Amino acid sequence: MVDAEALTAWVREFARLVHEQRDELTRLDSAIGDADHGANLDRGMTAAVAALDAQSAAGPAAVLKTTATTLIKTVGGASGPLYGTFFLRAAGALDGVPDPTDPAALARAVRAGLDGVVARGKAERGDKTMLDALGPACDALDEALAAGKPLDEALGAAAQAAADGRDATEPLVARKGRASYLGERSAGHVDPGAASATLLVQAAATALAGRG
Amino acid sequence: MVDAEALTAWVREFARLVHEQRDELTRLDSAIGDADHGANLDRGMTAAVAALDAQSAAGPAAVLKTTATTLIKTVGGASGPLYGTFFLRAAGALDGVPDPTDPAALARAVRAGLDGVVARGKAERGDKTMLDALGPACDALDEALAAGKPLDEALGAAAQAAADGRDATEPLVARKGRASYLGERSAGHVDPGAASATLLVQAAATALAGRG
Amino acid sequence: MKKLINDPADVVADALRGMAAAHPDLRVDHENRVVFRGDAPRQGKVGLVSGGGSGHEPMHAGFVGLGMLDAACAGEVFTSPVPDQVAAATRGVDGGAGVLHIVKNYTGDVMNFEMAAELAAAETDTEVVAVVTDDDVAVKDSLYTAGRRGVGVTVLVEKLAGAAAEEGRPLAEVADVARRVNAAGRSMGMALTSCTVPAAGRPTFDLPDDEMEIGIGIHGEPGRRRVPLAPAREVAEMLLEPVLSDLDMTGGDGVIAFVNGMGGTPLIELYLMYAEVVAVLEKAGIGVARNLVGSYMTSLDMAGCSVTLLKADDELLRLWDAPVRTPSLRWGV
Amino acid sequence: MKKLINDPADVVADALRGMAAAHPDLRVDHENRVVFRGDAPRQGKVGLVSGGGSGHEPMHAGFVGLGMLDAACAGEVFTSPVPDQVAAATRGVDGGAGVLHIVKNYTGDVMNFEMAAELAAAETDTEVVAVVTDDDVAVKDSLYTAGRRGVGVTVLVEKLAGAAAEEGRPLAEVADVARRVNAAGRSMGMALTSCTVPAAGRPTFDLPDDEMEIGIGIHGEPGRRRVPLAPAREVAEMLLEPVLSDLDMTGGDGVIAFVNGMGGTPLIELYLMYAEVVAVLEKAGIGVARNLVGSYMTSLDMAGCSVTLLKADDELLRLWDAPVRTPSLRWGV
Ligand SMILES: Nc1ncnc2c1ncn2[C@@H]1O[C@H](COP(=O)(O)OP(=O)(O)O)[C@@H](O)[C@H]1O
Ligand SMILES: Nc1ncnc2c1ncn2[C@@H]1O[C@H](COP(=O)(O)OP(=O)(O)O)[C@@H](O)[C@H]1O
Ligand SMILES: [Mg+2]
Ligand SMILES: [Mg+2]
Ligand SMILES: [Mg+2]
Ligand SMILES: [Mg+2]
Repeated sequence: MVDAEALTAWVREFARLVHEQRDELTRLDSAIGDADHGANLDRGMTAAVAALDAQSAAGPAAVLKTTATTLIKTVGGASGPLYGTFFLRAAGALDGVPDPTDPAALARAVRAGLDGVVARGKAERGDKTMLDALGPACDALDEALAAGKPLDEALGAAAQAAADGRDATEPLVARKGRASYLGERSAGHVDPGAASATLLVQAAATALAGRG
Repeated sequence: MVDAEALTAWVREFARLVHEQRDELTRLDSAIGDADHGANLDRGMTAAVAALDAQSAAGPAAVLKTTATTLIKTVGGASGPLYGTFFLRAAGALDGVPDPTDPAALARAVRAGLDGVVARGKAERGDKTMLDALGPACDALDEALAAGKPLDEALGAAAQAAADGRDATEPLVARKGRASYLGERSAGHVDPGAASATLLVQAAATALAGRG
Repeated sequence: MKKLINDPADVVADALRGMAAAHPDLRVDHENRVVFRGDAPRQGKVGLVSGGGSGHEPMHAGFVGLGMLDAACAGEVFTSPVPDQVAAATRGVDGGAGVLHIVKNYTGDVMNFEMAAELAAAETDTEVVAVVTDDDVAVKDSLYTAGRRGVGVTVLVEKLAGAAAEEGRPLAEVADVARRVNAAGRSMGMALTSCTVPAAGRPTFDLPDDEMEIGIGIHGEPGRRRVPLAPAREVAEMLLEPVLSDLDMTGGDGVIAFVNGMGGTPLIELYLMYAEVVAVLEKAGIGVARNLVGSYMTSLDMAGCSVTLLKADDELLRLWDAPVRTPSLRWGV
Repeated sequence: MKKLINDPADVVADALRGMAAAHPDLRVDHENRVVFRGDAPRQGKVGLVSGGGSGHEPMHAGFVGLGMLDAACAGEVFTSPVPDQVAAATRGVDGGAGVLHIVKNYTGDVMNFEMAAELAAAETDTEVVAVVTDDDVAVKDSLYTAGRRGVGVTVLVEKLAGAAAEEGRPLAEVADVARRVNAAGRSMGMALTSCTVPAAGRPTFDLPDDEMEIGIGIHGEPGRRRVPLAPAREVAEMLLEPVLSDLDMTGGDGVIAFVNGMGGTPLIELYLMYAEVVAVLEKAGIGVARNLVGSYMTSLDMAGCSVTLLKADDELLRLWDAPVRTPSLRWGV
């Protein structure tokens, strides 16, 4: 069941991965950005976990909303509003849904999050941003669920799609975010946001495994 | 004959040696000072040679006086006034002397220069300054001449005494000049001014050789 | 990493304590990391709020005071402030005449200020106008990209719009001055060394001893190209050529020329660069009406400089000369 | 060596061209390398002359103007000016009320200023009084050595004696203020990195990545001891301990606290250091009456800082608050 507890586990696992990969994210951001992506997300996700710990039991939407507002309050930079918006829209999509534990509801929530990132950041896929990991992941999730695959498998496919999308950012010339300032010199480096977004999807695959 | 031409040759040879040893003097000054002794003296001696070139034939005192005023005008720092005073006092000692080409007159001039450095800088031998090379050099010169040695030999002894004095500054703890700020840490390094003063005496030995 | 800091995580909070101690005429909200004019909000005066990532000091907090900003929000190092900070600043400077947000064009800054304005609109009826600065000619401007970065001109916008607000002019006019200054200003920067972000602990990029980066921003981003070290007079040409070919600066009342140090470059080199900048401008037939030489918008400990030119007119010169009393820019009072 | 310069031999001349271009209200004698107040000499006012090696900018030329210096002589980098320069400055500021030489205690500076005073005495009947600053507690004071170095307190002497001269007070009194300030001020500095003298082309000393020098001067001289890198709060203690144990700063009207950057350290770190300095002073029961935080007396591109404390009294605080209008220190006008 993708309930509040499962979503909390997802957020926790994302926080754990971000903390573990903090230096690697910053290293990626050093090459084509300003060397803060790891510190930014780690600060935000640590705060999000603390906020969830402090909060009394609440529904699935509330878990994601708390995560969203905490990220917006603590991250800053580009990734703060973007990840914040992702979780906020995802929470909105779960709010008042009859059965939020339905995998399709999760897929709709994630898709709403993705649309929120697009609306907030005005980037497109191929611009060398987190969208290049998140977008393919959402597509893969939808497809797998539509094909009747169990949630486990669908999330696995999504994680793979995210990782592929992340890797595919390497040759791209950035058009959005800080990396765009480098022009041609941005090619040859993986986008840090695509790397962190991949962790987000991988966290879902790990934390929600067996909860379908 | 230690005439104007010979003294000009001395100044030129000193300038040549300073230029050649410029980096070494600065290296010594980096260890216990402010890394400018080579640049300072090279600037001053280059200007002194240019001033002598520009000046019409003049007496021995005038050669040293031009050198002095040029050094005072162009060097700055501690070494400018000190070397300037050295040459100024030496010029004064030659001024009006019946036979400035007499080696004893040269020795008196150099001694007057030394006294000028002491008066201006208020240092003593053993303070780890140029005096530690200049002082022994003057003594050696006097002694050799008193013992009836020819000028060549006397200047050779003076150059050796200067070099010995320079080397003897290495273990000393500086009490005057910039190196004194280092306290105990000044020990273990040769004093840059003692090194340049040794060049001054060596230049005399080379340039005045055979002029006794 | 060699820095005068305690824990890298505390750099911003610790520095704000120092600012508060050094400038008793400012009010520092440590929780929200906002530096206010001591007398904010001024009734009837348009409030000016700026802010951004820390690491650019004195920008922005050093420009809070009479004739310039009413509040500055300090984000984490190189990370734009969060909406709550900007909202707190906006509330705190609202004297009934509306609030101008001066935002440097970075995705993060723009989004966080936008979200703050949305918050402010939802909570109060404060009128907020945002002006985004984007003067860095090192970045190609295009509809399809994040656009140009906001750099040196931001300091000039804060000074000139601040003077307009101090005169009691309405929000629309103050915003107009800000937009006009941004439109008439162009910048270009270079780095001799990378900066080191405290939390990262090592230089953002490696730069060999005999090379420099041309077209860097103020966040340690590498520049557009790497070239061999060159004398200051050639550096001045490399910086001014793209500026002057982007915007015709001849004619009119001359320019305000701003030579800015990146944090690790001492003033002697900035004056030397200014001499070379003036030489290039003279050759191009451009007169300098006013100038500013110093480290006003830094990139932590990066060695390097940027040059900003602002095409001036009578009004802008009058606003430039108007009194300003802030920790880092002060004259006329 | 990474610097914004042309030929290393031209650094001082080139930078002076930049100063002249940036500050039309100053008069720069390029031949003698003296920067004058535009309105020097002021009849009936004591003239203040300082100077020293270049590489410490903004000191001294950045302090020329109303309420501070009348002229500053720029020597070669780290090399005191020559007597001719000081004599030219002395002549140029002589308004009939005598001239005060403010000299930092370095063998070279003292001798060259002395020789200039001898020249001035021989040529004119200008009365010249020299005050030598020697506030650096890193150096043991002794009759048998060159004595303490003049460092941070020099900036305060120039400000406070400058204010006294601006009030029209006679030479003896102005000199007295200068001596009193020097006697009541103490400094201590540290370096995270060495500087690089342009003509030398490489760092004056090597300092491993995990060490710092405590007790450095302002000419890239190594310090008294080398210690492992430490957090800012410990650095503040290391700098203040010898200052406070040399001179009791408690009681009275508190201190003027001056945290100075060495050239390569950005303002954010200086504010952070200032917070730590204030914390140490609070513990010691010492109040801060006024403060100055910034890079005012640099050592080329050295990273590091110094702390100067001046035991204040009513009169000194009044002189501190008096108007000053120079390129780098400006308030009250
Ligand atoms: N307009 C945008 N839309 C989507 N993602 C973006 C956009 N701009 C930046 N990003 C993502 O944000 C990441 C950088 O985040 P971070 O380093 O935390 O922020 P900042 O760039 O402000 O320092 C980029 O790698 C990119 O994936
Ligand atoms: N008081 C003094 N008497 C004699 N020699 C001195 C004195 N002070 C310094 N010196 C000499 O001057 C040398 C340094 O000269 P230089 O580097 O040109 O000047 P500065 O120390 O001003 O940079 C020292 O190595 C020392 O030999
Ligand atoms: Mg970043
Ligand atoms: Mg020296
Ligand atoms: Mg950032
Ligand atoms: Mg020197």
